[in-house]
Amino acid sequence: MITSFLFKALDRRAIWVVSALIALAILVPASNLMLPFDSAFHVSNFTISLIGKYLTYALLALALDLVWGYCGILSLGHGAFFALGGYAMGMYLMRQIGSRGVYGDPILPDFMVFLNWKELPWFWLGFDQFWFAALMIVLVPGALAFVFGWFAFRSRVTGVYLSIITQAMTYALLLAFFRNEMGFGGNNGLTDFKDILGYDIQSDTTRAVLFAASALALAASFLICSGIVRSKFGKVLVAVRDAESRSRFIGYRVENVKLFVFVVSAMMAGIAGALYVPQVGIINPGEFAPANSIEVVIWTAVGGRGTLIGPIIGAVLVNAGKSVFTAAFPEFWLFALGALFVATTLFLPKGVVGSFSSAMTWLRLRTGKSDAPVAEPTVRAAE
Amino acid sequence: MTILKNTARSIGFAALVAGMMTTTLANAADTIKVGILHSLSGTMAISETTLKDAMLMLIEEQNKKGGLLGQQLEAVVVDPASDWPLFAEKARELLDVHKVAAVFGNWTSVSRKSVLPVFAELNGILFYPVQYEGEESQRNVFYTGAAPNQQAIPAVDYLLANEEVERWVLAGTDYVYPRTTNKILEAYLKSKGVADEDIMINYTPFGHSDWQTIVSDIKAFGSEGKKTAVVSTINGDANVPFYKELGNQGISATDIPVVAFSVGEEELAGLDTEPLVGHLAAWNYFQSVDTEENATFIETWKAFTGDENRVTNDPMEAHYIGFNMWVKAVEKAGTTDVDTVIDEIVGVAVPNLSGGYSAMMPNHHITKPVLIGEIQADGQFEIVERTNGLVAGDAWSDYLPDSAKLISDWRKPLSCGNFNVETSTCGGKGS
Amino acid sequence: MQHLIRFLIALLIVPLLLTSVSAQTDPRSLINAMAVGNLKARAAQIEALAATGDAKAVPALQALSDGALYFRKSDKQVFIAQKSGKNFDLIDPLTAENIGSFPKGSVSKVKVNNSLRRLIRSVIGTLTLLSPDPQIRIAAAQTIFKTGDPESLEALDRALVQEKASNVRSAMELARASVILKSDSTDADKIAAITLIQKGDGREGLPLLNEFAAQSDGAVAAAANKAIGEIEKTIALLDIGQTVWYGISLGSVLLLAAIGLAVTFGVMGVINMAHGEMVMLGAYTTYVVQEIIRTGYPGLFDYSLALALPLAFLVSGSCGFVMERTIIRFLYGRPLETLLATWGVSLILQQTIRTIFGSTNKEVGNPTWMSGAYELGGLTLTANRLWIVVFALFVFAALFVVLKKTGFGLQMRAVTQNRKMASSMGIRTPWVDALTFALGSGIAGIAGVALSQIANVSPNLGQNYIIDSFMVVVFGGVGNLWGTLIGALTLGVANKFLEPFAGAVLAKILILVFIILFIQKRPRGLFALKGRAVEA
Amino acid sequence: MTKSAAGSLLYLDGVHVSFDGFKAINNLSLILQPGEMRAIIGPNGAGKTTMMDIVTGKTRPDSGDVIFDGGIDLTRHDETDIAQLGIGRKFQKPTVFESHTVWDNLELALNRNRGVFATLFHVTTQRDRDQINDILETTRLVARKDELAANLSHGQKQWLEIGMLLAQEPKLLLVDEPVAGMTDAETEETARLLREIAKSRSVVVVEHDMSFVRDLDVKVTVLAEGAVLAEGSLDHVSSNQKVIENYLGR
Repeated sequence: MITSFLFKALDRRAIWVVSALIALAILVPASNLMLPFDSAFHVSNFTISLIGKYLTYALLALALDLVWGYCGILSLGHGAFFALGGYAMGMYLMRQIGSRGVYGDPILPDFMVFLNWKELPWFWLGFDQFWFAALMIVLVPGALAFVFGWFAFRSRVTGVYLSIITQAMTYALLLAFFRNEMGFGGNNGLTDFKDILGYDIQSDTTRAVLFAASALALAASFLICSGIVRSKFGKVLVAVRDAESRSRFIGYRVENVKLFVFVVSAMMAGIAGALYVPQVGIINPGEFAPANSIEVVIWTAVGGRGTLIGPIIGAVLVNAGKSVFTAAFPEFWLFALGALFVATTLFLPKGVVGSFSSAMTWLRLRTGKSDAPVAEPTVRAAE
Repeated sequence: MTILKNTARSIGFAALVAGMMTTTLANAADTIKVGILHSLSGTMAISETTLKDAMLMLIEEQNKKGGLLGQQLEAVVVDPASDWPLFAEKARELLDVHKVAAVFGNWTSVSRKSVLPVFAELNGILFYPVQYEGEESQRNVFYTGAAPNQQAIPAVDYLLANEEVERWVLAGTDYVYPRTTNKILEAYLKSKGVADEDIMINYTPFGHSDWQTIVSDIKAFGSEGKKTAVVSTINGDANVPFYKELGNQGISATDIPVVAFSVGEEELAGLDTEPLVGHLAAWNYFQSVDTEENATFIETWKAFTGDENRVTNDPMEAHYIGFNMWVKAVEKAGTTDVDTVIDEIVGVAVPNLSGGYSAMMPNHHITKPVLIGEIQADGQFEIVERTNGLVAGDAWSDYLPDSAKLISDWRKPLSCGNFNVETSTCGGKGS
Repeated sequence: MQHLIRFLIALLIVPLLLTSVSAQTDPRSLINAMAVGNLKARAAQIEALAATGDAKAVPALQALSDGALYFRKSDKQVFIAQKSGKNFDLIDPLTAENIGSFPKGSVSKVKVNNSLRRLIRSVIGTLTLLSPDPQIRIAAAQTIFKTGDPESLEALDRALVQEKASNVRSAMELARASVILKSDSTDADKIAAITLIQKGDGREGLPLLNEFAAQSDGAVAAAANKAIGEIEKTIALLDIGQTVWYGISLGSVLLLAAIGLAVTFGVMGVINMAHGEMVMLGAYTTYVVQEIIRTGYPGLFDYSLALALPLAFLVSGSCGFVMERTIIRFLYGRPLETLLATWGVSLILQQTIRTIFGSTNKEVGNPTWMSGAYELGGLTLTANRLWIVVFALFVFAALFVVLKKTGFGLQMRAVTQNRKMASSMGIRTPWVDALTFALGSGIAGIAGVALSQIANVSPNLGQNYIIDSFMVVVFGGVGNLWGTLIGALTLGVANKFLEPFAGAVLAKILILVFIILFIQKRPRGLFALKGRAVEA
Repeated sequence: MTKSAAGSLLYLDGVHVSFDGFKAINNLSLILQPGEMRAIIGPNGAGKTTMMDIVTGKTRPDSGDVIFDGGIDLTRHDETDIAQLGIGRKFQKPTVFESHTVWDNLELALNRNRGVFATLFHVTTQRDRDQINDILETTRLVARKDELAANLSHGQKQWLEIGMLLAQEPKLLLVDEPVAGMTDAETEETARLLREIAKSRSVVVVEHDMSFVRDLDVKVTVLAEGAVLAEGSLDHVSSNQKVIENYLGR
């Protein structure tokens, strides 16, 4: 069963992407650690931390694409799952600080000490164990997605209504995490991490390992997504996306279909968040901001939704653009970014990848070599 | 094939990004680079853009004077876009790619927290110009804004002495600066004999815009016969609607004065201050300070921005002090080498704008006078009180039990930002 | 406090011995004395000046309180200064004679602070009980009501004898009652005073009665406690009314923010993320209009909003028009793509405004008729909130009429319901689309004019409202104008009732959770269409 | 539950539905026997589609009994349950999964375990392939099996949808205006197809096209204003005075 799942997952495209990612996971850290600093192929620490961050964004975009591109659920709250995963990781890293905090309290994180907390709140218990934190990284976003989705999909909240309540969800969480009473460090969030699994979080090796982990997590998730969309279940997803009520009349329990994919996607977003936090060194409620979630939608759309490689390319492209523009034209980069979004929607409605493969199909048709058609999503998809 | 090309393209792009960033290294030798890390877009642009301009002006002025160590200074401006993780990325870029000698930047505490590990790891220098909650002292950071003891406590003292205030409303935005400041103030007020029921603490979210309920609560709290004052740690954006509501509900400064720690000339520029005359603010600098240095500074600023109506404010002065301290320390050291500058800068004193000298203390905070000002109808402050002499910034508050036992001294041999005098250990280095 | 009492005693005696007053000291030299000395010395100077009992001293004291008292640096003479251009016109404080214009640098301000202002207020208060202006007399009475100084009893009695205006009388009687409570009058007098205070302004009287009840015993204390109970009951009732009002007021802000979106999103189905920026454009239009008026025609300031309204409608409307023609029209039938494109547009608009106007807050003033507050049976209705409620309802009504009663509204509804059919019936659908979008944007623009009165005018203005706006429209039911109205008011009132219990942050969280749960119950909002049409 | 439901395949009794005060279905009663094919006609707004919505669980009746297979109360089930119970539905406007191939459309419709994990780890068996090929034959879509459904002609989409119904192996088929927008040849072909299907299962056809109804040659129910106006053979009902007034006459 599982083998057939994997067999389907590994089609020609997936093999390419997964091997590219694995190559990235090996070569980049290797060049960073082993090549001399002045070598032309040396990847600097800065670049490795930058690309490492993009990879986690790419994983988040991939997670969103699974629900949006394939199942038509436009979640404007995926940042919430990302942030929850990040917080779970952040809590583990906070507990690892131990008595090395500025106040030297063996148990309580610094922010609790100076707000006069006397003991650790119950929900911080267990986070000193990595396995527990790792479990929470997937379980907490998954559970939130499950509860939220269970209600929403059952009540058949769809389209823009669903989008808006996912936005309300992340907004409510943003406000809640801002509150210092919540015990998550309020506005400043969790920071000042020292080490992860006993290794110094700032050392080059740890960074390289985290980079590799991000690339491999992305590869694994890509494989899982690929498996899902190639399976019969994947076809059901697209069916639900294109004609929800038809799928019901054929006998599919649409709410379960959506719930499953929503939960899987939320878990992937949580993993992305967990990998993101040790690489940027901070997690704070800003990650819950509705604008962040909208940005994820935009990466996905720019790359091309309904394809698995699209969101990855979109996330890297937009964020790299942001990195370059904010330094090169700090006063004007928003014009460039804004124009990019407008141009993408107007001229590349299927995103970079979608438009590229459309063009290829067109070329192929022109040259008369008709191939088996690929299940490209129609543009009217998600409403 | 599609995929192969796409993958190749994405890798190529990443390489391009990296490439663009490394090529800038080449011409680094001709000038000394100074990083400016202030948000130019997003929610904090409102406050931080001015600081970027102030830094550009200071650098330009320094270059007119012949630069530093015979080299010209070059400003490297980046936009972290009010996005906290992006601050970390940009800090890394400034230090790692542009190799700047020092960075001037940040406004919010969270953005500072986000860059701290980067400055520690890459051994850079950050000058942080904004009043903040204290409880921090890092080797690589110089805090030129006010610590709570340089702002909050003198302000409360003033109200106790001059306004005979008996009841206190501590209103703030719900984040770490107000929380900590209010904790400190609460402890301080209680030590002055203020009863529990005479302290009302209220927190609101960022950008809170509907103040009707809270202002009327304050009004009710203040109409119970005891002289009441509001200590406001309300953050930037929420202030305009707050003060508008105060004015409209007819709360005048003679009834319930509001003393604010985050409202300066810049914030008042967005307000009709007529109904607010008499409300107070505590800072280390006001534009209305009557000194020659300040007059020159204001003149230069207006000429630099080409805008007669641009105001100056406290964080700008903090950058002025910080920048001059750095320049002096570099001159003293004869190099921009980070470790040397960090060692040399302690003890450096430069003129501040309020007619005295500010000195860098071993805890990386500076000495400053504390001024209390009343809002005037023209959007400026009238200085009504000034501390005798200078107040040294205290990194660790004496009014919080866990922090009272910590001291900070970055001079050798202690070299510790949080030395516990009870256990004689330096925290953060393991026990 | 003690010197104040002594001084008040002097005040009471002084008018009786009017002839001997000027003998004490010359007011002019007392006024000039203020040119020197620090703030602490100034208190004594004010007292000395007031002790002359000369009503001529009032303008100088008032000017000091207003921060308009200056001294000439050359001879330390003190004058009232009026700004004229770059110079000051100096006016003699006693004779009101204009002695000419002097450059800024040659004069210096006499410093004043809050406690001095309070001192001046109380000094002027008793001095002006007999002022010809009834407003000033009321203010004087209110000051005495607050201080309740027993020594002012005689002055009050004397003023009451000749007072004709009933509102001034009642203020003075209240002040007298407060004084009696603090004096050693008979119990019967005190009980009468308690009743008077209870009937008068309850909230203001509460601290007085509380203090009194704590100090006294027997029948008076009982009467005071009873009165306190009554007042508290009234206040509790009033508080509910006040909360409802706050809720309506918040609701009307939400309504204003959302109503344009109810057209562009609700009617046309465009997920218009640039809606907030349309609001922002309206607010900036107001700013520009006010700037022009300030520099050119200061007399027109009170009309600035009226002038800004049509302009804001035009600016935002044409911006919307251009947006529709160049971007949105290619995206009909792809609602989620409009989210992307309009998000891009919103970034561009924000940065444009930031580039032109800078990123700092801009000052938009309240015209006089929008300042202050109205008292309505114990409720305080602040003027700007009141006008915004009225304005929001007006905009709603106007939009409603346009949509339901005009030919354009009919065409608009026809196009949104069935584009092909409408087009084949000869309606120029592209034109209608563009105008509808322009209408929605224009309405957002005039909302911006109103919101500029209560919020920050900065490039981020729009971002602060966009999420709330979407919540309101979705909660009310997309495509239903009534839903938007009821939705906005419901959310506003609910928020305000939650706030006292939960605090501002939790209240907002609870509201969001409520919306999420509500949508589960009614997946298409409050006012959803039923039946087969929905699925189409 | 009424006894008379026993033995029937579909049993509607006293069903009422109203939308915002508008009575879409008003005391509707209808009985369908196993294996029966029934045509339903009626003017616009007579409640034909609403009736189908009720049977398939899309609309919940305000009152009345809807009983399937002699004992299953359909008002307690949703669309998915009802579909799994064996009621298939074809919509007025052909709705197929446009971004899937014809083959995938049919595979999705196959009567197999439709659970999340069953589909996730599903492996297409020979039996699946045989069944799909059969249906492709029946619906004459063999040549286009790898084409995207979006690229089919209107008539082909209708057939594909009928094919998907077949793949569901339902006991009862509800077919809403199957020949709308079809050419005459296609219409005839469709009538043939439906008659063939009716051999093995019950079918309810809603149609406007009288000649098509005549082609089907089955018992006809006339609906008007949400209630049954007449029932019987086409000739019988078309001579009914009320029917002429309400429908045919206009």
